[in-house]
Amino acid sequence: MKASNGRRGFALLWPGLSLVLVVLVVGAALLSRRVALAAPAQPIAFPHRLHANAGVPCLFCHPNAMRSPIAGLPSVQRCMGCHAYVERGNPEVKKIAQYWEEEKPIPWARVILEPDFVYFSHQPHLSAGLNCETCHGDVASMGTYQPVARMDMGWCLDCHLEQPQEDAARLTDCLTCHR
Amino acid sequence: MTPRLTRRDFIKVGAGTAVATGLGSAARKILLEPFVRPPEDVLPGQATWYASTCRQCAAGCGIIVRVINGRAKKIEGNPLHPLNRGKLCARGQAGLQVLYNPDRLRNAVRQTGGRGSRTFEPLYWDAALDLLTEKIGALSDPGRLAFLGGLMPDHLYRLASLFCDGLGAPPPVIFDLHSALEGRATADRLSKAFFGSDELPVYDLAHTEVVLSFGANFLETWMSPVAQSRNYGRLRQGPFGGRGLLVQIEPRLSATAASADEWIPVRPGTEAHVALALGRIIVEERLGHVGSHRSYAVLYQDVEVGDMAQASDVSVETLRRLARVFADADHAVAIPGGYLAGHRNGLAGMLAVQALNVLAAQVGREGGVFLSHPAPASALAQTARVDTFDRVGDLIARMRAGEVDVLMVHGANPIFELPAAAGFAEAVSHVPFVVSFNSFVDETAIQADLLLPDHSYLESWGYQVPAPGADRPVVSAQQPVVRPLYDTRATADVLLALASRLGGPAAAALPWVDEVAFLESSLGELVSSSLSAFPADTAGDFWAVWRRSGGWWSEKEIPREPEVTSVVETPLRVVEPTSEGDSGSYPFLLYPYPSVSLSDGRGANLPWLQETPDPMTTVSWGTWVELHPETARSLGVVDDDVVRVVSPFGSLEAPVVVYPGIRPDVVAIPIGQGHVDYGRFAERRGGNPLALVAPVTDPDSGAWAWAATRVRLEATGRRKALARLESLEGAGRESLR
Amino acid sequence: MPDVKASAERTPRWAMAVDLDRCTGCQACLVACHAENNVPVAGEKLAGYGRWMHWIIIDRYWEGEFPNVRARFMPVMCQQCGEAPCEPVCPVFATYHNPEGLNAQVYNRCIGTRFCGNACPYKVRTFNWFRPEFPEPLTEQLNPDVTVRSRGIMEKCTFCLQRIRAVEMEARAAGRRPADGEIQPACVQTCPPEALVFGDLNDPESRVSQLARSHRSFRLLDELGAEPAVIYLKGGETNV
Amino acid sequence: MSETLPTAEAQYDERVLLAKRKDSEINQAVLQPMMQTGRGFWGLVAALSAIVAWGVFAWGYLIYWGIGVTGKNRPVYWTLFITTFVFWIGISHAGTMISAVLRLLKADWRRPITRGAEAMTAFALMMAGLYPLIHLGRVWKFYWMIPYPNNRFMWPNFQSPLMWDLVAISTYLIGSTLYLYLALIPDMAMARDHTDGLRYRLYRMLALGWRGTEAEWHKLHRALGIFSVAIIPIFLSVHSIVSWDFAVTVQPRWHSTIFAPYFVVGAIYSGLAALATILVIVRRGMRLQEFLRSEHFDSLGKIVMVAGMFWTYFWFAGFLVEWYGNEPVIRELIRQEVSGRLAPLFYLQMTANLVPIVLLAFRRIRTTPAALLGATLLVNVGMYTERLLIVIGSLQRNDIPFNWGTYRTTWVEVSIVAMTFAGFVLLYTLFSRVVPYVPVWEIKEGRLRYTMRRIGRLLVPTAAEIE
Repeated sequence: MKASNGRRGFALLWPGLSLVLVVLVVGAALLSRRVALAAPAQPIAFPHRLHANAGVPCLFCHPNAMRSPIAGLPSVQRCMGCHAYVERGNPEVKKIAQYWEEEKPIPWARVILEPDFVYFSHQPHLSAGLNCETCHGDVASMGTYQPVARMDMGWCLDCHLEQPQEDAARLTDCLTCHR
Repeated sequence: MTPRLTRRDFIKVGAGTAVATGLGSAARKILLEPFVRPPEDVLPGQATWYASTCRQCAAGCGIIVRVINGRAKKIEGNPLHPLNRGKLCARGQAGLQVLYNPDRLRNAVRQTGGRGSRTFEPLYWDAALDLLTEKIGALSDPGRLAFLGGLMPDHLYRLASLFCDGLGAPPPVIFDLHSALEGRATADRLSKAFFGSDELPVYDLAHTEVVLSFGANFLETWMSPVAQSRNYGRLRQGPFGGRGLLVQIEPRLSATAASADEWIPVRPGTEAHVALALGRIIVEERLGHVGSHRSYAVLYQDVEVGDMAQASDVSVETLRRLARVFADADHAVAIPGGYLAGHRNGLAGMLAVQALNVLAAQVGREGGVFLSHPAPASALAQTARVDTFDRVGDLIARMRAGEVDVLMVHGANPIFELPAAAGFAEAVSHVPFVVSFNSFVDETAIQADLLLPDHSYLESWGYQVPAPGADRPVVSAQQPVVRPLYDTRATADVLLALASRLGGPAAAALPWVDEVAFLESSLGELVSSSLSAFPADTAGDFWAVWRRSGGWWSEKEIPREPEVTSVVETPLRVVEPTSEGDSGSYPFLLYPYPSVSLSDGRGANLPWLQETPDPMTTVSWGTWVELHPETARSLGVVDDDVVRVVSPFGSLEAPVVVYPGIRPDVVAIPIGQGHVDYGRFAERRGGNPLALVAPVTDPDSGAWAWAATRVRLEATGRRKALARLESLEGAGRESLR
Repeated sequence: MPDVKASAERTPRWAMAVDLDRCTGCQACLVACHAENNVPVAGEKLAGYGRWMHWIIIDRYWEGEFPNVRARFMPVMCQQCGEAPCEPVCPVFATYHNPEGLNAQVYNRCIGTRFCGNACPYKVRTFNWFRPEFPEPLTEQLNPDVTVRSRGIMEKCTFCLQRIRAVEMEARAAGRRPADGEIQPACVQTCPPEALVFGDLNDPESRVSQLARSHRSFRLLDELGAEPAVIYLKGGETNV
Repeated sequence: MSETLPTAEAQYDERVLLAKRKDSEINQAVLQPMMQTGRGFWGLVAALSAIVAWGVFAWGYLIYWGIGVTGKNRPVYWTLFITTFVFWIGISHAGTMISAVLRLLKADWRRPITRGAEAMTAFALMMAGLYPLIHLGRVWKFYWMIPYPNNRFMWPNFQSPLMWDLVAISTYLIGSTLYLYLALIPDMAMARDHTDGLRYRLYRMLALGWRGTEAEWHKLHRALGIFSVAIIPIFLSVHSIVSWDFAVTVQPRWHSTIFAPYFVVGAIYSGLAALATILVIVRRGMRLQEFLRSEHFDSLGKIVMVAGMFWTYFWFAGFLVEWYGNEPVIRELIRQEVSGRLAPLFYLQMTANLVPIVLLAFRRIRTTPAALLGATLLVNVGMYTERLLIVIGSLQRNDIPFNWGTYRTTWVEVSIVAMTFAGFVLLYTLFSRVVPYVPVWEIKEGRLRYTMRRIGRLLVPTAAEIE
């Protein structure tokens, strides 16, 4: 009698604990993914789609990708270069014009954000023959940019490990990205 | 005003990097603010290098500054610059902390509530200028205006003198401790007397075999340490054959002496006696291969080797050996150092040392003595010259006598740098209106009524004619590498604005609209110079090249040979050193020396330099007293025991460093600490040995004899651990294995 | 891009030569290092308790007694050992041997066991005892190419890795290999008497290789067999 | 407690006495002190908890500000934490050693003391296990040492002795805890059957429904047998590995081949001493005179003495080689110990380690609880000092005199060390009130070996072979 009670009390314990554990782990995993792939709100609802379809190349607005670690954002001047004449009625474009008149920079919200101990440079990746879509996804079909991959270390390594032997050694060295 | 404003147009790459987590972008919002109009010389994330000139000391080395996103990140030597060839010293490297110093004065203020009250009221520059104009305009006699300059850039000195001229005020008085410690004023006199030149001699260390350095710490702070260190490297292991010999003659083993092959601990103030003895021996024994002994015999007629050895505490054998070495070398040079100028027989002593070079026919000879080049353009000829202590004394007297109504101070800090006994602080109280242009609220600025901070040297324009110069004519360029962080204003512009407001002769003397216009006109002559390493036809080209390459200099080296004046026909005098305080009650001679990192104390507000260990004692962040092991034992003190050093003029307490490299009758204390006002890193730290020094001068040169004060020691029984790099247990023993 | 592969063929072995005969102990290297590598300032209290953060220090050794006393200087930075004692003891590979023979220290991997600090015979590793402080606006000076280390992390001289990488990237983009002397760590760049030389030991023609072959060359604590990549050149004597 | 215990012949009577007891009496004798908790007990618990709480605060303070709040510096990167870590690992050794080895040897006198010993092992290990965490400062980074699959292809470095530590210690902790628990099951059942209310529920849970069938007994003995064998190599490895944390570096004095056995022996020495100390105190505190008898202290004392002799031998062997090796740094270290700043510690170490060996040679001292207590306490003072000298003393010196260092401890370090000592005692005290301190079933089992037979006119106890 007692003994059986004992067995039941015991029988309920471990399954319960393990269940809680599983829930926690899975929940954390899902949550972190959501957080990583969420994009912040932008001051201007910039439609990449329209610009790409209009035949504007990426490097026209993000010109530094070839020569600097930072691809860079278009200066207000660059925006106005076209929008002084094009689509002036558009409410979003009006916002740009306003920044331009106020001589204020557009406070874009950063979407892709690496921790400050990661040293990434666009230049070598582009000269290695990658194109923007490889990492940033099909931007040409997006409005404001939505990240397509959580750009963590594993994601980088997936690609670096596939390189030819002599390069892979160099590219998988910690000091390639961490200093 | 605040850095935010200037930073606004720059992409904030670094923003929020303090919080680095693996989390995604939505976790926190970071703004990327693109340019409104992109400037052509800034590529976000890429470095731009700007060439300029270092102002951490008077040497005038060329620098290049790495600028990323509008922020200066690193200073390096300018590889093109003939003076330092891409090399830079610790103080030069630390320049960035002058620019980004948290204690900088950020805008024009007036000190309400009395001097030293530290209650500052911000002023608009116009208001400040009006106030100053009014004060100067109200002068009954322009002679009642005084301008005191410290380490001034040449262009500013010229402007200031023109300004004073135009007003009819006496020319600016220039004094800074660093120059006093390297004996610049005396060296000027010497050069004048000896070579009839206004330019300082250059000692060709790179190509010589034997160097006799008489109290010249040329690897630390003396004259142009970077250029000299570079040449020292070649003296040691250069492409020029054998390894040179360096003999250091001074009472304390300085870092320079540590690098020497031989250190001669001579009795303080008798370095020259050694020089005289050497000369006498060379002449007597007809040493060397120079047939000119007879003609120079007259120089040494009053010299008796035995007495010299006696006085200088150097054995006759050593003297004979040195004489032979010096005379036999094809290329040898004797350097009259700054420490000599610190004694009351300074000029005579340096004369005696320089005479050795003449005697050994090393003047104008490879590996010997050359002269710096004068400014290559007449407009630049008027370069900043430090004045002797006498002239500072006159100024103090005038102030005390109430003959000065407006005192303008730029870059000078006499209240810290001069001994209290000199009475500058007291004299200032007799001056109705004091203006300071210093970037920091130092001991002198705190006594000012109006503080009009100049830009830091990385934010300002200018030119500099290095003295001592390089192997060719050089004018070094100074340009802003970042836009000014704060609402400071170039003192040159302030003077120009004042002049135009005052009108009359002053305005006539300073016709330029602003500093840059003034520079362009001053540099005009150089535009079509044929010598130039970077030829330019138009003024525009020249200006571009000037800024790109960091200055103007001749393409090939042009050694300038000095010719010796008639001084060298009159017998050299033997002047015994005298010192303040009787040797009975003050048994030791005080040896204050410039710290390698803080130099004369102007570096004390830079954390990097404070943290930099002294090469010899490895101490940082403090003041210490160096005692010979014997002295320490007799006083019953060991390392880190606090002793009181007392002179007739003041006293100072500091921990002991038992120092094997110092004469038993000498006590050495580094200069640089002991600031009362100079920012959080400098204030209330260590002590200032100059408080002990007597305000006496060398009668011949009128220079301040800062090394001629006697002190006594008292143990306090207290201990204070110094921040040492070395372990006292290890006690600097050679690697055990 | 022409033969990028070529530059990958021979991996370099970065090394530094320190000519003790030229060194004047002027400390320029030390300050340059602070400026280049975001090395924090410890302050008097910590510095006095052996907690200073310098990546390069200049040991000073006394020889002899007054008046025939002499002092000698010896700059000591991370020796980038080939058989580094610090590497095998790190439980998380925060310090490890990189293909170019560099003794890597990965700050974001370090968990702060300080085992490497004990294992290092040269004691050149420093530890961030507290969160480093850079009073505003001194932060503006921080070098964006170098991680600002947080507390609880070991750090040490990296031979100015960021500069090596920058030049390598440039060279690779141009399809060449870095020229000898093109890469200059901050200390080497500034050293007034040119006592420091940096280069590739695997290139027999590089200056550092030539100096390594000099009769004056020796390695610090060589008998421990750590194969340091820092080559010291003995100070000479000029006798008369 | 100044009483001296009866002499050899009396011991025999004691056993007989115990042999005569009925089951119920034994149960009561064990359960009695367990059930009643007086004011003194709660006072002790309160005091200990206070110290632990303070220590936890200190740890929090350290986590908040960083390792800088300890006295560590360059080159003394390891200090009190590692020292105490080694100390606790050492303590943890004796428990399992004595119970496992003696169980294998079927040494009969082990029975009453096994549980106390095993408990000591478990708790000491828990205390030791805290230090690697505390020592990191940023404790949340600890999990990076655990080999878990991840998309970064990052694995810990199994070359590092710290990883060996991680593996060995966790294995040892799990092993010894299971070992303790296995032997506990029947007594839990016993307690279950004699209690009610909350305690009943607890024991019911812990007893895992033990009913005492033949099959269960059989399994239990099998399991215990296996564990006794398996645990021994583990406990040998653990302290060897701890010693290699030091020995694999090129740090002078650490870099030694004799370190592993030296540490193991030292561990056994300090561990057994600690066990004796604890037994003396518990015996008094829980009035278990009947079970913890002079024979136990006598034989324990002997083992401690022997271990001490071994320790001395290894210490001397190491010291002699160092001395003749005459390495400059080692020479400096020896100078420091013999006449320098380390001298007080050094002489304390020597006296505190050597004197007990002499004392324990006397049976009278071995069997006088007070004296035994003193002697064994002395041993642990000595062993702690020894570790201080090894860890901190050595680190102050290295091959480059310019880099020599000093060390001043801080309140944070001391508090945290105190926390683990208090924590250990606290756990042990509570433990003694929750589970039967004396393994009742083993006693009964042992008692079966003494049955009274009537030979002629007198009763003669005879020993029967069981198991």
